[in-house]
Amino acid sequence: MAIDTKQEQLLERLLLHFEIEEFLYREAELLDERKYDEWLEMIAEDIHYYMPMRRNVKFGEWERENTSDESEISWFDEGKVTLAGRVRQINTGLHWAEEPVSRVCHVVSNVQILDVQGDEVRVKSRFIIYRNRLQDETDFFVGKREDILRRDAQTGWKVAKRNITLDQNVLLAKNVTIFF
Amino acid sequence: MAIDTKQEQLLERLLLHFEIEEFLYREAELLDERKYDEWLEMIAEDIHYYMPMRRNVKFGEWERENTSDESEISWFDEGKVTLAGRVRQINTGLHWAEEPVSRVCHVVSNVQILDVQGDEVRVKSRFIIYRNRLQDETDFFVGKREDILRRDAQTGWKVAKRNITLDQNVLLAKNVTIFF
Amino acid sequence: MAIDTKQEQLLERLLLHFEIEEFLYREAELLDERKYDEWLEMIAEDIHYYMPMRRNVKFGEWERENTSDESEISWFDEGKVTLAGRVRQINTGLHWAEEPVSRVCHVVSNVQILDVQGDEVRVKSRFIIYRNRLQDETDFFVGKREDILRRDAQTGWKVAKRNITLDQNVLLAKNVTIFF
Amino acid sequence: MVMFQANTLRDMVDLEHGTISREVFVNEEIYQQELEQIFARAWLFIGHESQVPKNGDYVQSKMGEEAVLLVRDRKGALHVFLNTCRHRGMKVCRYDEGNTLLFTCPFHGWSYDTDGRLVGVPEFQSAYHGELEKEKWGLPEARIHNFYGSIWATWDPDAPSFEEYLGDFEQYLRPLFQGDDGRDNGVELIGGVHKWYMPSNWKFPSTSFQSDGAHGSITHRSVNVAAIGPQGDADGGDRHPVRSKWPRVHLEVAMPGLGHSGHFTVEEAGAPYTETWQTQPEIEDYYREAHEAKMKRFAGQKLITGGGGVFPNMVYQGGGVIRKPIAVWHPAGVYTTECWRFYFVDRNAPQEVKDAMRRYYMRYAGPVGLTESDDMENWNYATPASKGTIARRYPYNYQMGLGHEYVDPSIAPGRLTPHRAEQGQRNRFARWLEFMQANNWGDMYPRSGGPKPLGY
Amino acid sequence: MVMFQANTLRDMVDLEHGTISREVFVNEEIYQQELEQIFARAWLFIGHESQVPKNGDYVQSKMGEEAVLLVRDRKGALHVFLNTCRHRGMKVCRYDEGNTLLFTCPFHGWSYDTDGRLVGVPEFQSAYHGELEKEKWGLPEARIHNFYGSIWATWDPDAPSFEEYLGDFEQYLRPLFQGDDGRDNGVELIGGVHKWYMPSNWKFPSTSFQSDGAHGSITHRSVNVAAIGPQGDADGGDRHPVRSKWPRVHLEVAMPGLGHSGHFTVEEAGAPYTETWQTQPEIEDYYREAHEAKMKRFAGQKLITGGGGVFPNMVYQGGGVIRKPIAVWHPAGVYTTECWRFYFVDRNAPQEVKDAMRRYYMRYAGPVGLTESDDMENWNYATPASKGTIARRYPYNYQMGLGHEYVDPSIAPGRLTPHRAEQGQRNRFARWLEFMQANNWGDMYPRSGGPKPLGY
Amino acid sequence: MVMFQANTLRDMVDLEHGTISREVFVNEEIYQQELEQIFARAWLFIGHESQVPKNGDYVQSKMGEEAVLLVRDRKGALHVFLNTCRHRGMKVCRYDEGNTLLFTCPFHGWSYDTDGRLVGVPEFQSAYHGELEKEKWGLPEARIHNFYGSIWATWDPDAPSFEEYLGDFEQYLRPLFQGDDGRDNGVELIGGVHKWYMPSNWKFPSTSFQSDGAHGSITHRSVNVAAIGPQGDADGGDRHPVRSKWPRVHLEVAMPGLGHSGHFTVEEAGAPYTETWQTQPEIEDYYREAHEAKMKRFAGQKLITGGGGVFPNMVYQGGGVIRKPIAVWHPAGVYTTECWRFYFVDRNAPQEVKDAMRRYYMRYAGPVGLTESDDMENWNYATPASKGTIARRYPYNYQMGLGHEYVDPSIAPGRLTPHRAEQGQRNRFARWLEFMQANNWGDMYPRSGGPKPLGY
Ligand code: FES
Ligand code: FES
Ligand code: FES
Ligand SMILES: [Fe+3]
Ligand SMILES: [Fe+3]
Ligand SMILES: [Fe+3]
Repeated sequence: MAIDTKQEQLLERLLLHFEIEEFLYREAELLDERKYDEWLEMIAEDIHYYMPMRRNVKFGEWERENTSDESEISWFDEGKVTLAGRVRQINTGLHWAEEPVSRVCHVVSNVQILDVQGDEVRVKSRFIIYRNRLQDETDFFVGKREDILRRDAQTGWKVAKRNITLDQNVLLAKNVTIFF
Repeated sequence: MAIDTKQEQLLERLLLHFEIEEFLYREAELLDERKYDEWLEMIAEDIHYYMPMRRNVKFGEWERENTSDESEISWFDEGKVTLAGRVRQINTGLHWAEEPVSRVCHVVSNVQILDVQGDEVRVKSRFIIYRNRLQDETDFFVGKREDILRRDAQTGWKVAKRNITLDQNVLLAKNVTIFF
Repeated sequence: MAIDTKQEQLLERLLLHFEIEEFLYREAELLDERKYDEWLEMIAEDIHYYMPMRRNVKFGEWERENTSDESEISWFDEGKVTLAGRVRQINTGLHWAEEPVSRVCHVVSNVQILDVQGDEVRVKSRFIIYRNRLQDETDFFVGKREDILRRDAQTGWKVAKRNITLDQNVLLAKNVTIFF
Repeated sequence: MVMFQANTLRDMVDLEHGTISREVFVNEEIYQQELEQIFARAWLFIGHESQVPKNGDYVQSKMGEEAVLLVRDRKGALHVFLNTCRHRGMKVCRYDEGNTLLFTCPFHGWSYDTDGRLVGVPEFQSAYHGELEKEKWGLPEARIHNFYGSIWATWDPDAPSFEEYLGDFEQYLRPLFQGDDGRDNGVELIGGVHKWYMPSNWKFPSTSFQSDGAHGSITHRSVNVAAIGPQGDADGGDRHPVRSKWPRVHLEVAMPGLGHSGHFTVEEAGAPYTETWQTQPEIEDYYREAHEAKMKRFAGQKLITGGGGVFPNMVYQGGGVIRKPIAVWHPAGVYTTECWRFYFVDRNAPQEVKDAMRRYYMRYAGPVGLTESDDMENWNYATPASKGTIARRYPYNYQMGLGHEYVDPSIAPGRLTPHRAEQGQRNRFARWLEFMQANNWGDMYPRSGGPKPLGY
Repeated sequence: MVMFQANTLRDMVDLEHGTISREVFVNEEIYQQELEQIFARAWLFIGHESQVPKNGDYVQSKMGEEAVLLVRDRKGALHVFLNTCRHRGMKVCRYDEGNTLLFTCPFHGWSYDTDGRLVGVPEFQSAYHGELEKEKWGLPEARIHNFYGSIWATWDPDAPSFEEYLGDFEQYLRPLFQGDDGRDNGVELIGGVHKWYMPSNWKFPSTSFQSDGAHGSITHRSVNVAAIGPQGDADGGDRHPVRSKWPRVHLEVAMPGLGHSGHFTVEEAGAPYTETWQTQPEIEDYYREAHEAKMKRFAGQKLITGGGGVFPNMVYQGGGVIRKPIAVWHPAGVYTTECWRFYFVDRNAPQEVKDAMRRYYMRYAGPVGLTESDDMENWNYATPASKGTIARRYPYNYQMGLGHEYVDPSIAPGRLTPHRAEQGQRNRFARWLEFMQANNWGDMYPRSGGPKPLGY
Repeated sequence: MVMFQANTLRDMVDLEHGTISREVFVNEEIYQQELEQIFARAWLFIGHESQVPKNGDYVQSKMGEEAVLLVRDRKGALHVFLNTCRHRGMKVCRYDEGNTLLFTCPFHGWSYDTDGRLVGVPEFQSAYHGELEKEKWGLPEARIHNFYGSIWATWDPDAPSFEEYLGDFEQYLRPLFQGDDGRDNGVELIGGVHKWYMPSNWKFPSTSFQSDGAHGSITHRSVNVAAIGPQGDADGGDRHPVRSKWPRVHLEVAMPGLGHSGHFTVEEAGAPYTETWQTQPEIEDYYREAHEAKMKRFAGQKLITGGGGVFPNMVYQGGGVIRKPIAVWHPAGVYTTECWRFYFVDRNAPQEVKDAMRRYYMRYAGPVGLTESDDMENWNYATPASKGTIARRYPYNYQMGLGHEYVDPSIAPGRLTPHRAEQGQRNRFARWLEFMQANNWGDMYPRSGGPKPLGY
């Protein structure tokens, strides 16, 4: 097989891309299978987990479109301690908003590698998360994630930063008790 | 190109993964294009095609969550004979639930290889199936599939087992006349 | 790594597939990020951009199912001049149907290479496009695209033809001010 | 609530001429009146005792639009409770089934024993000062009746007994709960109840199922190519089991004044077994033996086989010897039905027989079944068709067999017509009219004790 | 149905002062009354004979909320039928278009000939005993009128003729169906009807389209940069074809007592051709020739050009010589309009002309068109704006040009105002008020024969 | 509108026996009556002046179901306008916030100054002939009141002043807008208002929030494992800040005749600081100093701390010294609430304190907060539970603490009960009953000047 340099680079990118897709799909699988503790192991200790609110703004004034993680209220703006707290809460079996637990499906798509810096890879993806619970309560959460994934020689990939863009203004769900 | 052993393994997995994605995408295409007879050729003679109902159960009591294929009623629990019967039924042009035929879109995502055993590969994927028919009747079916795909030297891949997890309790559609 | 001829072919197809996925994902990204001018650079000058309406027809009479691009009215049936016009229109900041601009998410899936002819590749994909605007206006557009992508040595890939199959009969949106 | 006047309703449901206004299927006020007049007063099917075998077992069910719990209490007694906390209404149980000692509300923690008593109130002393009369604030409980293992309930203390409610239709319904050999209370529910929403008024399936023989050859025209019956291709691919050749009378049956009806065959016991499971000898053997035991049991008697409906919304099939499924068409808004489908097998049958039946049920019935998926399509679209301004000027035609009814107790109880007719549908609507008009059970047969109304 | 009292409606629609209550756009009872009083009685646009050229051809259309079929029967006659089976209502035809010998219902198989007669009833002898009066159970049929190839229908046997219904507006409507050279019945429908749902009350587009000249420069402010007109960039990118410089009068026209209105220009025939398709000489040639033929045909006569609306919900454009599209705004619930858009071309035009027009239509019109996508936005959001508790205390302002109307038959028929005014909108609402109040056509012009009402 | 008779409503809301019909939470006519009788007349919370610091700044808000704009005009004055064009209703502003000179309607271009005046009408001379009375067609404007920086508005010109409306509850509400050191008007809004839809009648959260102490230990049973409070694990993971040990009285407070209520503590100023931010010394230091300044400021006075609700739909928390969030439960259909949550901090606090509070708010509150996500679940499902035919026969129980109310101005204003009780909920419903019955403010306290009604 005659692989030229350009194709070699392509192949290298492709292998990285595949590794990352595998990682993101496994993450989705753990969440949907409610293996929250295993999921937490995929999360770096210093994660910044962030989902802004979205505003309707004038064309071009995009800097005001998302709430700021420096000075404003968002939907999520937290670290691993809180994520771990959320997991413990569900695991009590008494977190009524998730008891009985929802049927959740994380569909991850459009995985793009934006940038590689040493051990860190900036990855963009799109998600459609379907939540169905009790008899017929149903929500769609649709949007994008921009992650920084960090490769750790010992323990594999970790999510070091997650910036979630939910494509909604008024939240079209009564609450959010799932992970993105 | 300096590919080390780990990357070699990765590449091998990737090639298999690509083959399987191609297979699943082609399957989706045949279904959406209503080439049901060609689709049947992708199905092994001994297929177990199974979609349980889902129950709301107490946290941790997951063994009761899905109806059993050994003793309970499910949505689908059948073999190739019935699948072929369903195809013949649509092809009559008199199966009113599908006449005029629905516009169906199978979106397949999160393709994961869980396991390889000889010629058989256990594959997980997620689906969003959109059904639109007549003027404006619209359904979303969202969930996961766990397949066993079997490689046949002569005839290529076949679906040998399909376990479909539809993320609904009360079925949110008046009927199911599509394939998953 | 012992790669046999069959696998070599597979790898070659895979690399092409990856290139095309990257292209389609980048396109989705530019659209969702409202970088319409950059998006136009991905479009060939001679593009045929086409989305038929869909009819409910008798089983088997598929030739009447989609409106013809030769003699009938469709949803889209245009070239680059009109696409560029649409971009200019949004960019005025006065195109009320898109002012304030919608939150759009292009989920692209099931990317299949159907055919390679010289520099042109025929590619099928599926899309779920989520549009959310103002407080809570929400639309799902679901369907398939069959593209011809053309490789240009200088400027990279371009969309030379796009045939969009939206899986709806009566359009389930008050208007369409997004790109597919 | 604005009540529809009796004469308005009688104009809409003109059973003398066999026409019924489309309005009754789409009018929101009529629907609200149905919830009050019918579903809050009639006997409704709840489930089967095999669903709650152990003390503390419970399973969700519905009465009209509302969620109820079928519970076997600590002492083994069965109850049907409204699944709602008396404090602020939250469901006290949100699991589909399970076993429990208490139902504890997730809102403020009131807890109820399995017999419905309010037994725990947080801060009963400190905040309620011990004054809350707990005995008055238990779970609302319905009257129940156990009919050969099947559980029925009504909210109305004034309703007649279930036996009176059923009347002579008992002879048509009882076989449903018999084992394959004809012994009473011989069945169990296969785990897993099909539940789905259909965009159709509940009366489309409820007034016609098993009283609309005419739809079969058209609605289900496509299914024979799939040969889903137990005999496979053997009988032209019929979706039903092979029919016996033993002499039998096919009848459309309706119970005037009660609203129940169905399609039945009546024959002398003694028919030879009809080959059915050609390709599965072990199943065949089981059914042959069961059949023979049954013929012996009923020797010299008449045998009734078939399917029907118990007013207002429970229907069942029983064609051939083998099928015993139930559907309940719960109202869920004027344009929506929440459909539940229960499947029974002889509780003593060997597992492979249960499995064979189970597979056949899944091929045939419910929203995924090859047969019934087409019923959903027709019932669905009949509903918007009833809504149009002009369409509502054209009443539906219920004239099939009108004027050809007869009564002959020597053949079978009830009013009869030869196969086929729409008298069962007319009869269900005759009863609907009575329920919609009567102020209370004192005005209605059988409670009123007056002469049986005519029915249609 | 609760009827709104005449005085309540008159208070809401105060045409003397030019204000109209927001309530009329959002009130559910008013909407139901519209379906009965307007859509079940008025003449409605159905389609065009070019859609059903062959015997047995049919195509779906709508009247109000209801599906109808436009059918050419076996003998070539046109019919409009309600698409509903008389038995249980199922649609007898579920394809958008096609050719057939019979319409057979998928529920129980009743079948209807293309002339609407019920011709097949399964088990007619065995189950209906030959007694069903088939001749009484055909498909409900509407009265139709063929106006230069366009098909119109009404459900009301008492309605005046279509000619009377149209009155003098005939002069404004007739050009729509003329070929490019001005010959009558000269157009054909381009295949493919745009259909979409808009979350807006049907009256927003129906009362204003082509009688709301004021919205153009604001609503469509962004479209000129796209230069979608046939002349491309040539005329500042105007979305419309280049306007003729020939002397002409611009008028807002309304037909008192009829409800039709529009925006028209009137000129003496004889204008030179205006360059339009600068970049497409072969198209230009065709239109130049057609123009000259037309000028010859109408030499010495007045020419009327423009767009308007036929009460209640059919509107059309005709600006310049070239555009001939129709929109029908079907009510689909108080907050939703089902929008249909039909596009016409001269049936004798060469294919490249048809193609050029077709592309221009797609650039301009419908939900995907660069111009009209913005109309949807404004109509959409005007609807919830009409709903608020406080908002409903602030009626809308329809005062543009109020008191400046005049009548001058030497210029053009109807009441006129100079360009621009909202008299067309006021006039459509004046007619709306009559329809909503009249008990039957005997109470309404033109049937009543009384003096024409004033109109606004 | 059909008005519910006073006695019907009084039967439904039986405060003497402490029961309230489920009907009030699900009845569509009652809901429509609420929009007219309550939301069009009461004082409603709009926002905070820190949201619009500069001239020309605006931000969206809501009053009842309707969108309003809070605007600071060119001269610096604040206004609240209905966001609807007087011409055809389109929203004149579709951005969530911004700064502008004019609001120009995207439909026909009418434009309004920031003080609401209609200043631009396209073609005013050419089409309106200069006759449109622009001064009568400005944006509808509400009366506003600035309460220590918070903005309130009412549509009713006849309503009492906000001070009268608040009455003695002023003492309970005022601390909400104080800085951490107790100075008035000391807070600012953190940017970003949580907005979400909850499928629940607006009265579930509005009548109970901060007057339903009993739900906490059950509804929020799971949250302590997450230890979201500022003290982290230190206090058993309590979701609230560490409680002071200083002697204080816990009270359920209700204002008879006004409808406001809450849960408060009253204590003598002078408590030592309670360690709270154990792991963040710089935050701890700030709060310790602020606390000391506050104790100095109020030396010798009573301190009121806690949370409550201002009738009809504004609620707030103020437990501990640190939390100052507001929720407004906007009605959005009988079954839906549009929930808005505002979060405040001392405007002079250092950024790290603002950040720490901001993070705590996000952990605790809103639909994503670990605490409040569970409230949504219970409020959600209480709503369908109120709908059932049978369920509606079982009124809700509001008896906690009934008959144990007392008045003692030496402790605190209003009617009091010891912690816990449902008197606050009863009191909000007592006020609801008055609003629903009164023809106008002349019939209602405080405007009527009569004796204060009893309240419950
Ligand atoms: S709602 Fe059940 S305890 Fe309050
Ligand atoms: S509904 Fe058409 S035949 Fe019965
Ligand atoms: S609606 Fe605002 S200007 Fe017409
Ligand atoms: Fe059937
Ligand atoms: Fe327009
Ligand atoms: Fe709470």
